[in-house]
Formats: sequence, structure tokens, C-alpha cells
Amino acid sequence: MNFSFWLNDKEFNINLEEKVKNDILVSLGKKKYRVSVEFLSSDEIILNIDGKIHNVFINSNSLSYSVYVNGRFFKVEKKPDSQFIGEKGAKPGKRDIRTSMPGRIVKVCVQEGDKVKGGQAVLVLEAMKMQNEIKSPQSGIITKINPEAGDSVEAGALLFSIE
Amino acid sequence: MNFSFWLNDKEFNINLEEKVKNDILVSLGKKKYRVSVEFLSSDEIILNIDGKIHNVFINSNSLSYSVYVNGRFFKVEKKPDSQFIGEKGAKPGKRDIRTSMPGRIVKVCVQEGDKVKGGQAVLVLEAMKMQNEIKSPQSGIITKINPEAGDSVEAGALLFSIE
Amino acid sequence: MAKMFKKILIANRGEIAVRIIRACRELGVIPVVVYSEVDRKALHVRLAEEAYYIGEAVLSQSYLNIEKIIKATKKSKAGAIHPGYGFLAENPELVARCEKEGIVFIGPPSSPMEIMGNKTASRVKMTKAGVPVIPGTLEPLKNEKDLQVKAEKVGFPLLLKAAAGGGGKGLRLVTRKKDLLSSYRIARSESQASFGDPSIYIEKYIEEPHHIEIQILADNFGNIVYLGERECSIQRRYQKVLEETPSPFIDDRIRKEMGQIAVQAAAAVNYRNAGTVEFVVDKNKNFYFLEMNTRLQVEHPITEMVTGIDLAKSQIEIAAGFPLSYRQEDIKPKGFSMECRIYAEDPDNDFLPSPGKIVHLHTPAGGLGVRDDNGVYEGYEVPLEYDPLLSKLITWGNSRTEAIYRMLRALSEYQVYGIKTTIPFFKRILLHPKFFEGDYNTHFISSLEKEEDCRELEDRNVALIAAGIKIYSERKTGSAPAPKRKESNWKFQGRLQNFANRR
Amino acid sequence: MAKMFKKILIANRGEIAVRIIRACRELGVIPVVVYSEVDRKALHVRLAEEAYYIGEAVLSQSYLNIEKIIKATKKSKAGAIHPGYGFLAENPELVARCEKEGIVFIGPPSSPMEIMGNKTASRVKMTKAGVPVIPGTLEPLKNEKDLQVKAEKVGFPLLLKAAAGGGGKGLRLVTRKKDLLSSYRIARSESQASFGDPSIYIEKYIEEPHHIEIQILADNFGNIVYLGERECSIQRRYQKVLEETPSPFIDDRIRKEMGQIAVQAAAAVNYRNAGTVEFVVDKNKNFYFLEMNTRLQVEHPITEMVTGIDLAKSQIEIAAGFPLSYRQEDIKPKGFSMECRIYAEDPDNDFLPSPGKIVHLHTPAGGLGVRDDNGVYEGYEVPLEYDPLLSKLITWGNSRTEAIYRMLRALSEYQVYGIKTTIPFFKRILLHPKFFEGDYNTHFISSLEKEEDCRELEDRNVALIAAGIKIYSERKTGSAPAPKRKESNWKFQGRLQNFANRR
Repeated sequence: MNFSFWLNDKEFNINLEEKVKNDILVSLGKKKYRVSVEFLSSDEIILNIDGKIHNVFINSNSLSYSVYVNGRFFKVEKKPDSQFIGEKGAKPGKRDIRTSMPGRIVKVCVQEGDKVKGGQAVLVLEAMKMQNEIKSPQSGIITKINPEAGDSVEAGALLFSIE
Repeated sequence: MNFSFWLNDKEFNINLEEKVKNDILVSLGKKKYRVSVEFLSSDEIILNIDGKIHNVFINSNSLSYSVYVNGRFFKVEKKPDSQFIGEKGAKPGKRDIRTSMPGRIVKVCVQEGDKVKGGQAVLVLEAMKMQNEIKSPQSGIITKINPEAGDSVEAGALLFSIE
Repeated sequence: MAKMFKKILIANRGEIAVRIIRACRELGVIPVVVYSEVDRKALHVRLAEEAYYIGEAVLSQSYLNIEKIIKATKKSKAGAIHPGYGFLAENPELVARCEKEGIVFIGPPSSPMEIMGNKTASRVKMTKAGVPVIPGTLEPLKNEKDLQVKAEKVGFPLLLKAAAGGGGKGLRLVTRKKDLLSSYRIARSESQASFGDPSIYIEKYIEEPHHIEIQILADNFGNIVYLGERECSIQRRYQKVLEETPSPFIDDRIRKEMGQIAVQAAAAVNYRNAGTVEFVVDKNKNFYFLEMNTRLQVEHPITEMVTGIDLAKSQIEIAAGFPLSYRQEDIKPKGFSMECRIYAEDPDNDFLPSPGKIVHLHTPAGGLGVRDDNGVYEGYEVPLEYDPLLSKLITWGNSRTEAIYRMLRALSEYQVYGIKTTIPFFKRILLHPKFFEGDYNTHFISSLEKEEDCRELEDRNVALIAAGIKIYSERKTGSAPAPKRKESNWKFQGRLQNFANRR
Repeated sequence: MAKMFKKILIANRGEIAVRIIRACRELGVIPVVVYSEVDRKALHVRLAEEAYYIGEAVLSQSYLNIEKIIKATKKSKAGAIHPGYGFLAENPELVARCEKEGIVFIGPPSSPMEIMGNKTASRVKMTKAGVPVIPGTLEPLKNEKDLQVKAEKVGFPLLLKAAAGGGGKGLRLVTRKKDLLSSYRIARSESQASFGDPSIYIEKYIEEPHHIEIQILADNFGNIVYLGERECSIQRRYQKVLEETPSPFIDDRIRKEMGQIAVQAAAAVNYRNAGTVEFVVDKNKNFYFLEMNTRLQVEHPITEMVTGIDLAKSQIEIAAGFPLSYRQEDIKPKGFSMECRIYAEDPDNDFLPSPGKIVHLHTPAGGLGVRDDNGVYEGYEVPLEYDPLLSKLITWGNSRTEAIYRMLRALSEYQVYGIKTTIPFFKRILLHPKFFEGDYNTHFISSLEKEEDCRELEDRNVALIAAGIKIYSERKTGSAPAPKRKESNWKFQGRLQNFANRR
């Protein structure tokens, strides 16, 4: 079977061929691997790749796989563009920045209409007793800032939009 | 709500009344307990009984609950007679002894028709590299011995019957 | 007469509450804990003998609420309160309340706690007691003339600091005399703008500073001992990250001197119980009193590992009225120990907090010389509301090199899946040549560059193969995606990652 | 010249394979493991860097199969084999094969292994080397006259033992001279019936015996050191259950004497690498050579805890050609350590094996002086096919009392749900007044009565309340019974319990 994945905007093609049960020949790009597979649960896999052991934790949603390998995290995308979850009908170049963590907005550093650079702090969010600057992912104009200082925000809430 | 359980052939009546969510007033015999409940999973519960913490693991089948409390194991029966799983139409006094572990029969110590005492070794079963004497639970006559020395037996297999 | 407590109430949570539960059990004392709404399933609750609910997650409603703590203590009939660190550990009000209620507070009396809690008062007291403090002015500068005179006395480089200040506001480093006046004026106006008070004082600037602290124990019979030092210079944003003992920077002569000065400092305030005297040490090994922490430290385990003395148990024994069972000459530290603080933070994304569910946990506390003081378990949901310290991983070795390699082994085995942790960050520190040679000061982490990791490419390929295996097995068995319960957490993680990638 | 290995193949499984993986990683060596069919998901596989499948669970097809081990070693390009304990650890054939293939065997050469593996040969060799052996006849008795003469020489009480024997068959304890002849005749006929050989020899009967062993290390340069003793008298059916060091029975003079004799024994056979000389010690502290174990012992960690020397790492360093980095006078054991062997056995039902799935696991290796060398994880299915050792729980203390209380704390925290373990059994040992005072010998466990446990009634009520809560919550939410996957295991356990109750 053939599949395509994207990781950091790069496409990878993978082919799997099961030799005997749980013993799979994998081609990734030009390289071939002999992989023996043990599922500990639906999420937890021991992979023996050419004799080398890897403890992998993997979980999927409709867009991507979240994979932990040897303590390192990777996000493997099912589609090339799933990295940016734009609003419906979003114009190209427009981005909505959402919070991944619930927390409290300590400070709003810029105003709607301001021009910001990539990496410039837009908001300060407090979570786990620490203050975190939420920075703009790109240069542009802030078209919307949703919360005010003092607001509590839920995970997934829109923080600001930039164009 | 009222329930009855059996433990070591003794009946216990228990009454539960939920005061607020997860905070339950329990009557067991003449004693009353204030119980706060946290389910970690469907099997794993933290019980706070009158301020005292108990980590409980509990699982049920149709006949009983298997409960681990502070590292100790209890079998709480739903019916008074479920302790003895007799064969269908078993005569009173007749018992079928089954193995709880798969293993290998090393030795058969008695023959069919032999009179044995309670506690007398009937078979020797090897499991986990250790030999275990399987003893008769009561005095009586061995009416049947199923496996022979050298046989491998599965968990649940009939070992012998005594009457 | 000394008598061990029957019950102790632990007014804390997380790994330190677990640590104290263990100390209690080893002394035959019943450990009682309190917990907030979000801590109903916390490990300290699961391991306690008794547990009392004290309210909402908001600190003022639970762990910082003195009345609720006192109430729970009385209800449980505990004879003493152990405050752990943080929260109420250095709050003289709780100590006073305990004294009034006839409850033993496991820590110092309120008077030394108050003195040491006040920066100016402690500086004055220590100066009087012959303890060296950082040279500078104790009072704000009167005027520009006063500035010139005092600056000349302290010498350059020096720091101008806002008396009302903090957080770097109104702070100026002056390296040359000719910059003094202009820097002073800027500092004043900044201080005025930030704190409404233009007062400035002078402190000597310590070049290439080390943070080194001395552990002391003091009983109720006038016996005070020091238990060696802890090198705490590996810091990020003034937070300790990794501690070790002995310090690779100081020698036995300085070690002994610092120990004796620390005992002197404790004696000067009639200190009792466990305490830590913090020093800043300059590049010429001159040391100056910084502050005294009047409680058990997060990093206490490394001292335990080399001395064999259980500090948490010692605290309880002292509070129960037992004298120290050893004298200074009996304390002979052996070997080398270090501690890594494992936080729920993403080291690859500016240490963004990473709360959430731990879906898989493997801890490495087997083999010789590895200890894992954690406060979590597989399936536990790390709450957003509290400090993100998950665990303290501690190793001991016959040599510093052995302790480092053992730490690397333990870190390589430590698996926390579902959330991000600082585990990968420590590998970068430990393998850095400067750290390995013991040649570092408090500037170390800020100068640490992210190095390329040769295993990253290999792991990336494994991740792709795993994704292939996953989709293949789903197609083959026609199995549905993973259960809802877990997915929600993973979605959360996915979002977090999305978010982090953008920054 | 000494050079560390790049890779080591570990020819074992379970906790000892995990122990050696850790030693490898701390030395920068790549750990390679092998696994059988039922060990596909074993912890030693998960923690290894490389793993090779070698066949069915049957030992002859996997862990005892020398050809397969050699083949995997060559395939992985490992430079050495570590055999662990058990399996091939004391098999001279593997050593010879390694020598032939140019693979380093991490253990002694084949010659000392062969000598020590033979009961008669080792007795003769030791006697010549001036090592005391249990008095008796080395050859079978010729006739009844020979019996009288030799018995007189050895003295009463004595044991008559079948030369071909084992398992108590043909064994007779003779306490008085007048029983000698009749006992001899019975022993002969029993021996004939059991082994087809009536030969009998005499051994002095040791009253109130202690099993005490000495750890030694020998490098390739003629340096041999001893690392103190281990008291192993807590045994059940000749299996060690709990070990401690130092022994509460012997004093420093005997300790030193035994150490020196152990070194003498090792030197006499040109021993190399780690080894253990086992002695039986009588009530008057006379000690006699019993046997030498030519490998790492299960109980090696307690020696590591008091000496600070990593024995698994030392084994590898010696095998790689490094000289010992310390001399006898550098080895100064500190404190007290003990080990409890946690087995998957039901102590309340005659130690019936208890394989199955571990549905919940909490290990207690936090706090000072606690170490848990286990080979399992939550969700792991303990296989039926192998030794039921799950974990070795080790504590260290400044005093023996501290080590005991620490062990009790650790045991109280150790939770293994889903299968039965020997954890509750240890509480009975540790709290027994005789054990607490250190006054015990190898008869201790057989004389141990099951004591009433005051907590049992309380826990029973908790179990009933839990059942009530469970059914209540199911009724309320209308939730289905627990998932199939888990239930099957619980059903299995239910049957096991049923079965156990009947015995």
C-alpha cells in the first residue's frame, strides 16, 4: 500500500508490504526498512526497524498524526495544507491565531490596525503560573484582537487575526 | 439504593445515598460512612471514606466483583452461591476442580477411585518454572482424573472430580 | 520531652507533598493532606492516608488559605503542619497562627522567618553578625554627590538598583566612572515611571557569578550543622534548572568557610529546623550572603544523596523536639549528585507551558544511584493552575562523570508522552563541554545555543514509518480511530503544536 | 590495551536484562537484546537499542540456545555477551564458544567456571587452597565399618546424604550414635529406590545455619577485592527471599576473615570478573565454603548500595580489560541495605504462581534510599513461561532500623493490581520481632506463622463499599460493564481466586 504524508511542508511517500504477520517491508523515499510491529494498545507501538528498537506513541485526528518517537514530538500531516487551520473562506495571507492553552490574558501589547513584524509580541497569556508572550507568526497588519487584558480564554479561542 | 453482597459466604447489606455529586452516604450494616468518589477509569477509583484515602481497583463479571484494596484482594459475590461453579446438575457434595493457570501436569499422585483426604495432593502442575501441588479441597473419592502426567492443560480445564 | 507526632498535615501538593508523605510513613507518622478542586485525583491525595478537600483551585481559596489549613489540621487532629516549599512555607502569619493554636509548625519560629524574609533587615542583621554581604549602600542615595562618594567606595563595575524595584526596571550596570551620572539619571526616571519612586541604591556588580547555597540543620538545643553546598548556577530566567553537589567551582577551604559562615548566619537569628543560606560567589571565589530560605529547598535531594541524611525526616524530628543525632565531624559527604527539574514545558518553543494528560509514563529509577521524586502518574492530567514541576530526577555517582552519564542514561529512559517536557533540554546541558568540565556560571544557559541533534533525522523517519504503520493497520482491520477520551487530549496537543510552530 | 566495547549483547530477559541495559548506557555502550516469542513486548526489548528475535518461548529454542545467541551476536556485531544470571550464565560451553568466535564473554573464563560448577571438584580444590569446607567425607562410604569410623570423626549431629541425590531423598539427620546404623540402612534403600545408586556420604549437620556470601571482583591483572557480605538466610524452599548487608549476625573480625578467605578461594581457581563465594555459618560463627556462583547475583544491588560501586558496570570494565580502579582499603561500605524479591506469587495460597496482566502499577522509587529494579510495566502481561520475579525492591538506611522502615514505606506504596504478588508477605517478615532484632537463621521462614492483620477487616469494608459504589454508578449512568479486553483478565483472576479458595 502507498501513502503520502507531509512533515514541515515537505512531502514523503511511503510504501508498505506485509511479508509475514507484523513483519513489514517499508520503503520511504529511496530507503528500504524491515519493520517488525508490536501494538501495545491502539496508540502505543514498539517498532523494531532493522533490529533497532523505537517506542512510539501515535494518535490521529482527521488531519494529522501526533507522533512521539524516543521522547521527540512530530506532527505528520495527512494533507499538505492542514498545517494552517484557516477560517472558512479565509483570504490567502490572512491568519487566525488561536490559543492552544486555556489561560488568562495579562496584557495586550498592540492595537487593531497596528503593523507588526513576525516574532513581535501581540499578547501576554498567563498559564501554569507563567507569563508567555504570544508572538505574531508573520509581518502584517493586526485586523482583529479578540480578548482584552484580564479575560480568561479557553483552549482553541481566537486570539487575533493578521493579514 | 440498596444492594446485597456476599463475601466469604457472609451476606452484607449496603445502602447508598448521594448527597451531592460524587459525595455519597453509605450504610454498611450498622455503620455509616461519608464517601467521596473519584473515578480514574471505569476500574480505578479513589475513595475518600471519612477523610481516609483508599486506592481501589474493581472489576466485575456477571457473578462477582474482583476488588483490590490497599494491595489486598477481595472477591465480592453478587449471589450467595457463586463461589462454587459446579457443573450443570452436579450432585451435592460433588466438586469439579479446574485449573486457574495453564501449565503442564508433572505428576498424578492418586488414581481414580482412590479415597483422599482434604488437603491431600492429587496432581502436580508446573507453571512459571515452579511445581505446584494441586490438593483436594475436601475428603472423598476421586471419581475422575482428566489429564495424564506430561499433558499440557489450559486455564479452566477440568483436573479432577471428587465426591 | 521529645515525642513523635501521631499525624502531620501537609499543606502542599505535587512532588513535595509526596516527598513529605514518604518521610512521615518512614517515621510511623500518619500523613494527612489537603487538596483543591483540580487536585482531586492528584498523586499526593492517592498516596496519603487521609485527605481533606479545602476548596477551589484559586490559591486564596485553598493552598494559601490559612484558615482552611488550620481547620483541616484540627479536624484531622494532626499535631503539626509541614508546609513544603512555596505556598505558605515562608509565611510568618501561618507560624503565628500555629503558635496560637498549639499546632507545631515544621520550620523555623516566626522571628527568624520574618527577619530573613526582609531584604534590608536581613542585610543589616547579617552585616552585624560578621556575615559578608554584597558591598553597596544599604540606604537610597541622597543626591548626586552622595552617588559619587559611595560609587567610589564600592568600585566599578557596579549596579544602580531601584529601591522599590524588581524585574530589571530602574536597573543599570555601570562599568566606567564616566557613565555614572548619566546612568543614575536614567535609572531614576525609569524607577519613577515604573514604581512612582525614584530612589536608587548601589550594589557591587559580581562578574561571572555563581549561586552556591549551604544547607543547614538546627535543633532546639543550640546545635547547628552544615551539610555541604549545592551549586545552583544553572538558571533560566532566575529559576534554577539543574543543581549539583559538590560544586565544581569551589575548593575544600572555601567550602568549610562558607559552611561556618552559614552556621553563623543561622545562629545570629536563632534559627531552627532546616534552612538554606544562599551566597553569590564571584570569579575570585569571594562569597556574599544573598538570602536565607527558611524552608526545605526543591533541590534538597542532592544533599541527601551525598550525606545519607534524610532532610525531610530530620525536619520532622527536630520539630518533634529531638536533638540532632550527629555532629559536624560526623557529616562526611560521599560522591557526587545532581538534580534535573523536569517541567511540563516545551524547551523547543521558548518553554511554553504544556499542561494536559500524561498518556504514557516510564520512569527510570532502577539501577544504582538514580532517584525520581515525581508527583505524577500515567493517566494523570497535569493541571494548568499550578507550577509545572513534574519531577526531580536525581543521580549519584562515585565521580562527577559517573553522575553525569547516569543522568544521561536516566533521561534517555524517561518517557512522558502526551505533553512536552524539559527532558530533551537537559541532554543539551549535560553534553556541553563547558558543563562537562564544570566550568560554568549563572550566564551559562543564556549563552547556550541550540545544537543540531544528529538523531533528529532518524527519529523523523521513524515518525513517518509509524504513521504508515498506523494507517496501514487501520485500513487492514477497519478499526475506528482511537477512543474519544484520548483523542480530545491529542487534539489539544495537535493545536498546541500548531500554535507553537507558528511562533 | 583496554578498550570499551561498542555493543554488548545481553543473553537474558526480565529485570536483569534491564539492569545490564542500564549499565551499558552509562558506559556509552549500545545494548543489544534477544527475545523469544512471548517476550515481544517485554520491558527489556522496549528499553534496548537493538533487539533480535531468537525463537519460541521454550528455553532450548531461545534463551538456552547457544547457536542462536552466537548468531545474534554476530549479526549485531556486538563485541561481547553478558549472560546475566540463570540461563547460560554458568555454562562453560558458551564461554568456550565465545573464546572460539573471538567474542568476549562477560564473566570468568571456562576453567574456574567448570571447577566451581562441580560440587566434588570444588570441595577438593578449596580444601587444598586452605578454604574451610563443611566437614564430612568427600567419597561415598565403603561399608558399615567405614560409616562408624567416619561418623565418629565428623561428630554428631550429622547428615547422611545420597551421593547421587537431591531433593531430600536419601537424606537423614542423625543426632545420636545409636541411630546411625538404622538411618544409614534406610538412607541406602531410599537412595537405591530413587536414584538407582545406594551410595551415601557424611556431612556435618550445621545447627541454626546462616547463609552468608561474599562478593568479589577480580580483574585481569591479578587484583582481587572483596566488597563485604550479604546475609541470605531468609529463604523459602532453598530460595532466597530477602537479603541484607551487613549481616546482623557476624562481626568485623569474622567479616574480614570471610572476605580474605573468599579472595583466597577466587585466587585458587584463577578467577576473573564478578563472583560470589557462598558460606554456611554455624551458630558459633564457624564458616564453611558452600559453593561459588560464577556470575552476577540477583541480590547484587545491596552491595552496590553500601559500597557505591556499580557491579554491573565493573563486570563490563573488567571484561574490556580495564584494571580495578580501587584497592581493598578503598572499599568502605556505608550504611545498611536490604532487598525484597517481589514475585508474581500468591503468598496467602502457598505461593501459587500468579501470571497475568498488570492492570495498574505504582512503584515507590522516590525519596532517599529506595531503588526498584523491576522488569515490568503497567499493561504488561507477566508470562507463564519464565521465572516469576517481577522486581527487586531495595532500600538503604543510615541504620538497619531506617532501612527496615524505609522498606515498609516502599512496600506500602508498591501497588501491583491484576495479579498477586509477594508484597504482603514481606510486611510479615519485616515486622516480626526476631527479624527486627536481626536474630534469625535459615529456619526463620518455615517457623513464621501467618499473623492476624488488623487492617484486613477495614479493607474488607472498603471492598464492600467499592462494590456498592461500582454498581451504583453503573445503574446511574447505565454504563456497560468494563471493556472485554480487561474483563478477560479479571475473569482469569476470578477463576484463580476461586481455585485458590478451595485449597
